[in-house]
Amino acid sequence: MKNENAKLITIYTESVLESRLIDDIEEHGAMGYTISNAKGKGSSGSRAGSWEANSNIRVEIICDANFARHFTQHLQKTYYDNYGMVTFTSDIEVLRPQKFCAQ
Amino acid sequence: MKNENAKLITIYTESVLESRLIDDIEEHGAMGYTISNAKGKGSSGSRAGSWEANSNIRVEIICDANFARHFTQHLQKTYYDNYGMVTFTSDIEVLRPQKFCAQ
Amino acid sequence: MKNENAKLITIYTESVLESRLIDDIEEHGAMGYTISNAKGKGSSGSRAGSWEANSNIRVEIICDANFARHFTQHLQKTYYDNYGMVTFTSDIEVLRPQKFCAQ
Amino acid sequence: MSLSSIDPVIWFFLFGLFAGVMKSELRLPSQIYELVSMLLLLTIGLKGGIELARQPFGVLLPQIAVIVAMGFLLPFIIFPVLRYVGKFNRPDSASIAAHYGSVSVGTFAVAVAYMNTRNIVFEEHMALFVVLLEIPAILIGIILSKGMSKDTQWSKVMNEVMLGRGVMLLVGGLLIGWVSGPTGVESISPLFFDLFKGILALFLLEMGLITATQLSSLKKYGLFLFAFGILTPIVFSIIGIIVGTSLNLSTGGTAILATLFASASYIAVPAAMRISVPEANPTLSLSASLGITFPFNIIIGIPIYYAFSQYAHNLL
Amino acid sequence: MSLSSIDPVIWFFLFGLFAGVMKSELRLPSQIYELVSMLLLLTIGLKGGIELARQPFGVLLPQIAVIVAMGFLLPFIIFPVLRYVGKFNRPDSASIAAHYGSVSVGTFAVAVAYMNTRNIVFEEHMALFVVLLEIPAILIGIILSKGMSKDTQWSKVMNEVMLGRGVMLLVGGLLIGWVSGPTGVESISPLFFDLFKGILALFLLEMGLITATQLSSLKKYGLFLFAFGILTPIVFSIIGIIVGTSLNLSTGGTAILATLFASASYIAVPAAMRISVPEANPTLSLSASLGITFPFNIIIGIPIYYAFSQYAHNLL
Amino acid sequence: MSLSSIDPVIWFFLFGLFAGVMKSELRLPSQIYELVSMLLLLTIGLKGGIELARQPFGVLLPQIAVIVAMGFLLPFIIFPVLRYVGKFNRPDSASIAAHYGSVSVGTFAVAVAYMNTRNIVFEEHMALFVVLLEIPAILIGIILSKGMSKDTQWSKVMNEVMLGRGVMLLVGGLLIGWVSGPTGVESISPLFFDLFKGILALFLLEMGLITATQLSSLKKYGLFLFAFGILTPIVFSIIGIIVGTSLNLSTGGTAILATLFASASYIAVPAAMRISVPEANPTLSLSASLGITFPFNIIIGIPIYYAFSQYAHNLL
Ligand SMILES: Nc1ncnc2c1ncn2[C@@H]1O[C@H](COP(=O)(O)O)[C@@H](O)[C@H]1O
Ligand SMILES: Nc1ncnc2c1ncn2[C@@H]1O[C@H](COP(=O)(O)O)[C@@H](O)[C@H]1O
Ligand SMILES: Nc1ncnc2c1ncn2[C@@H]1O[C@H](COP(=O)(O)O)[C@@H](O)[C@H]1O
Ligand code: NA
Ligand code: NA
Ligand code: NA
Repeated sequence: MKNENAKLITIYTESVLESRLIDDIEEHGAMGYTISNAKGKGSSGSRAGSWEANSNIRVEIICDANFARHFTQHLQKTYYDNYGMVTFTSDIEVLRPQKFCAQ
Repeated sequence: MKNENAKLITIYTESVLESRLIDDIEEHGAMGYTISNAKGKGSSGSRAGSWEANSNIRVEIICDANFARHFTQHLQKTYYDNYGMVTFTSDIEVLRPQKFCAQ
Repeated sequence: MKNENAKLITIYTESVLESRLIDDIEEHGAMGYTISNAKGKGSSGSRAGSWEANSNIRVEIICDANFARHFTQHLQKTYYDNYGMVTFTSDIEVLRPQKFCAQ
Repeated sequence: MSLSSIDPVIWFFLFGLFAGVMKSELRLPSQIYELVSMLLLLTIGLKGGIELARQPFGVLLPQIAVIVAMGFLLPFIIFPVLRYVGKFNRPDSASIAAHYGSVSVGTFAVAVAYMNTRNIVFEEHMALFVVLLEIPAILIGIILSKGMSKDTQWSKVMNEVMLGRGVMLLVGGLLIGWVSGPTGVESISPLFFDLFKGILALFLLEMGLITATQLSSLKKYGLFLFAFGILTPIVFSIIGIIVGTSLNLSTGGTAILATLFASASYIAVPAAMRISVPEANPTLSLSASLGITFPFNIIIGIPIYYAFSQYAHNLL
Repeated sequence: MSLSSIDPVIWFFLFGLFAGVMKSELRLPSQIYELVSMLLLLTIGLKGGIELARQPFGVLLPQIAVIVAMGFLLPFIIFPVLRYVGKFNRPDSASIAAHYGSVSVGTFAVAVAYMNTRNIVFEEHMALFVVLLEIPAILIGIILSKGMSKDTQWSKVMNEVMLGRGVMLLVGGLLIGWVSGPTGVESISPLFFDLFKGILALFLLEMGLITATQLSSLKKYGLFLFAFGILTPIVFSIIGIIVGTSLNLSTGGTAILATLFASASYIAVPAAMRISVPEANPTLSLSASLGITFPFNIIIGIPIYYAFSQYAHNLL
Repeated sequence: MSLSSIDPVIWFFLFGLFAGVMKSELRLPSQIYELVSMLLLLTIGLKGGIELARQPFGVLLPQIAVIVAMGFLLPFIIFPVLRYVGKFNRPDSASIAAHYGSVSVGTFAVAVAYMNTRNIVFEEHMALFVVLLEIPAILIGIILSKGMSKDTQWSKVMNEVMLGRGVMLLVGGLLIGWVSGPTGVESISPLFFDLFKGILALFLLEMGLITATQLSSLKKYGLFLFAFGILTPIVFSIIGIIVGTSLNLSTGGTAILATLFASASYIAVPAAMRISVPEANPTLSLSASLGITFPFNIIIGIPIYYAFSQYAHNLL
């Protein structure tokens, strides 16, 4: 039995983008976000997290399918060329899906 | 090809609830949990993680569908009114699903 | 509407394995990984993260279904007997799936 | 009061406040903030303990009894004000009353620094009073919010309060200072005593940053909370002056007791209320205690309370 | 130069470098690194501020004007070299020019330690120059990368630069030192002044580890970057000697100014470029400034610049 | 032994132990714990290095040879006891033997503090022995668990052991102390030497908290492990007394060597065993070394070993 009624966007990117992403998220009308620290490696090289210029964040946004589509496209257009960034979307089930519909 | 044989519950909530949630998880018979630090923003405002009263945790529990249903209901009943908390469930595939069935 | 075109492997395990896992990931040809700190409890006991020998990491790898199958089997064979380790796979949707196919 | 007579640690607070208001990305890493507050608590405890080692415990018993009684009494004075003048609901009124009935360790540290800079003597065992005043208000807060309901698991509440980081470190430092005595702690004094003011500076830098984040939520709650956050410390300080002089404390000691009464908790009590009175809105009490009362006390309050104390001692 | 005449803090750097090259798991926890750099910045600011408190500000105005002008000028000298000799694209050339036009606080701290160990006097208000030199090169870097396009939101850029952690702490320390004066900061000196060299040792240990991670990416960019990373500081140091002696700075002060000109930023500028010139490859500028210029300056450069300065002062 | 004669750092340990047993939420943030242990390791290394700078290396060679030989020998003494009396399987026996054959830096630091408080002289180059004793037992542990199998990638094992944080910091500090000499390190002594006891206090606070978490798992393994965790240090300390007096060490130095032999590793060896002997149960060895032997040594052991050493030196 599968019940998916919301989307989870996960973003791995450079810490230096944190405050910009928060502005983006709020401008696009998401109801919330969660951020944690990470390190990693990808096509733009290794980011070992030993100092600020070199650490990653992981941003998670619960939203509806519509927001997910628009926001990931916005990210791709704005940041993919010049920043280390990976984004993916997954299906999740929340208790009160309407809470997470963008305004 | 899709193979889902287990559920993952993810909880974003206030750090102050950590030890209570651990008690709850164990009382409900889950086989384990994983906790990490986070910061975020939601309907109850911004929690920037700068100090204890103001930081979030992210709790993850691998379990079966049954446990997931009961436990998220328990969380909603017990904490949603008075605490910042968001919970969602996703479908995952584990190697030995029986390891994660609640006792 | 469901679109899954990639897999996400999530590994919870002992911090002491970090550099070994990174070697494994690179040898198996994954295009990247993301690591964050965690604490938790499982069948091999509680790991409260208070010091190094006692903390967990959470490793995430975006990959294709093929890599996911082989790599989780490799993990099971190599580490499950002697280390605290839990692995699961979930379906995700990425923008450029070909970026994450193992070499 | 010339600019250079202001303690540099206060400038660190104002610097943090400014940086926060300007939305600078400055911040003290969270684990460093934890370390810094641990060191402050341990140092304060150790100082109190050393002093206890110097004098017979029996002599202090009457003082202890009075202080604990005051800790239970203070929240009752403001609860009705919050409930009927401020029109807050029951849990919010109870929670704010608990915050103001309890004490702030940071404010205490600034008061101690103030006295030290000016070579004003005071009873070093005041640190003991910090511990004694920390807890009673929490219990009263819970009672006020629920009534003496049978539901409250008092042993669990007491457990959580006593085993909280703040109380543990204060009491632990106190006991270690007590058994080791002045010569025993000499070897650890470079870390705990010599660095004290520098550590306090870092702490206040972060407090300034945190205070800045409270200012915006403050606007929402408006004038009553603002007035409450300034009048309560003044009234409580006067009670402190009366109690201090009655207990024959020195001028400095009386001023510090007044500061303790005037101060409002922002660490131990918020955590306890969040768990035991979850219906109370934590933003309300924190923005008052951190956003108004803390800066008021450390910048304006302490010199005033010291002036009060001098006045009272001259009267006698 | 015997081994024991090398400052122990330099050994900490070499130790970190060795550990990093050997792929040891040694590292300074990230929040500790943040604390350590905060303390260095605050200390340098405080020292500069105390000195400002000692002398009339008016006297310094001409020096300030010259230093700021140099901060705007230096990037223009190397930009064409990068663009036409190094064959880097426009954003990369602009970004590297900004790094080398600005200054490195770590290098400054090592220079100060060098002078202190040898009891060489220098103008303590040099810390003010660190702040003054930090910012202009960033603005020039942005202009060079885009031209004076109307797109650039200058107020936003200035905001980000001024409110960045590095500038905030330097300026904050400076102001606190200024208003508090030499006697005011005495109480916080055990943390900020007595521990300075030890804190610097920890900082350099981590810098060594970070430098090691840059070495591999350096290989990719080859000989030009290597030569650039050594010749630029030498040329800039000579400019610094000329400016310093013209401003009548002491031998020590001139050497420190030369070191500042010779140093390349690796904290404030990378962050600013990442946001304002995102097309520039951050690995390029960081591996040059951290992998070559930083170690060159602290190990070989500073003694040379001091010799230059002595030579210039003997000429006069 | 009166209460006030106990070193305050021991009280910090007992305080942490109590807080842990009471399930207080007290804890040292993990990065602070890392910093604190880094500082201890560097300080111990530096002290040893300074001493090496003071005397010709050749004089120490015989001592070094004996100490290294003992490091290889000690695990062999207890392995059969664990295997045939304790009835542990092969990997567990080998792993525990490695823990007890190696040394604990924390225990060493407490022994040094014990001697300093009592003004007992000892050979400062003992820190060198810490490094020398750290590694051999690990190699023996691996051999005992697998036999001299060709599978073991010795170069990889040696690499991991030598490049581990603990060994790196000790050796790095040693070399820096050596090349810099007593006057060279003066500028960094406020951080590394003056704060030593305070930093040790914080370290022991956390060790107490960690020890508490080991106590519950200890119950599972019962009486044999308990007896083993107390008898091994006593037996090993006697061997240490014999070796120390044979090497003509001072009374203090002999007592410290005995303490080193008596101590069991809980940092370097657990990490190495986890990687190289993964079949061994880490809870078993850690609960013995941390839950029994560490507290036994720092509270009861060190005074006993010093008494042993005095007795032995009086005999001669
Ligand atoms: N295949 C992957 N799996 C998991 N995380 C990845 C992967 N590729 C990249 N990342 C994360 O995304 C960040 C930016 O990736 P990139 O843009 O490829 O440099 C990296 O630093 C990693 O943390
Ligand atoms: N839409 C969202 N996406 C991701 N995380 C969220 C979202 N809404 C809330 N959260 C997280 O859940 C915590 C509590 O949310 P709330 O109960 O809405 O205040 C917040 O502090 C965030 O960390
Ligand atoms: N049911 C579970 N849900 C979430 N995380 C788990 C679960 N079981 C184990 N873990 C995590 O995986 C780590 C190793 O688990 P184990 O191998 O069962 O000891 C634990 O320390 C937890 O962080
Ligand atoms: Na109060
Ligand atoms: Na420069
Ligand atoms: Na041993």
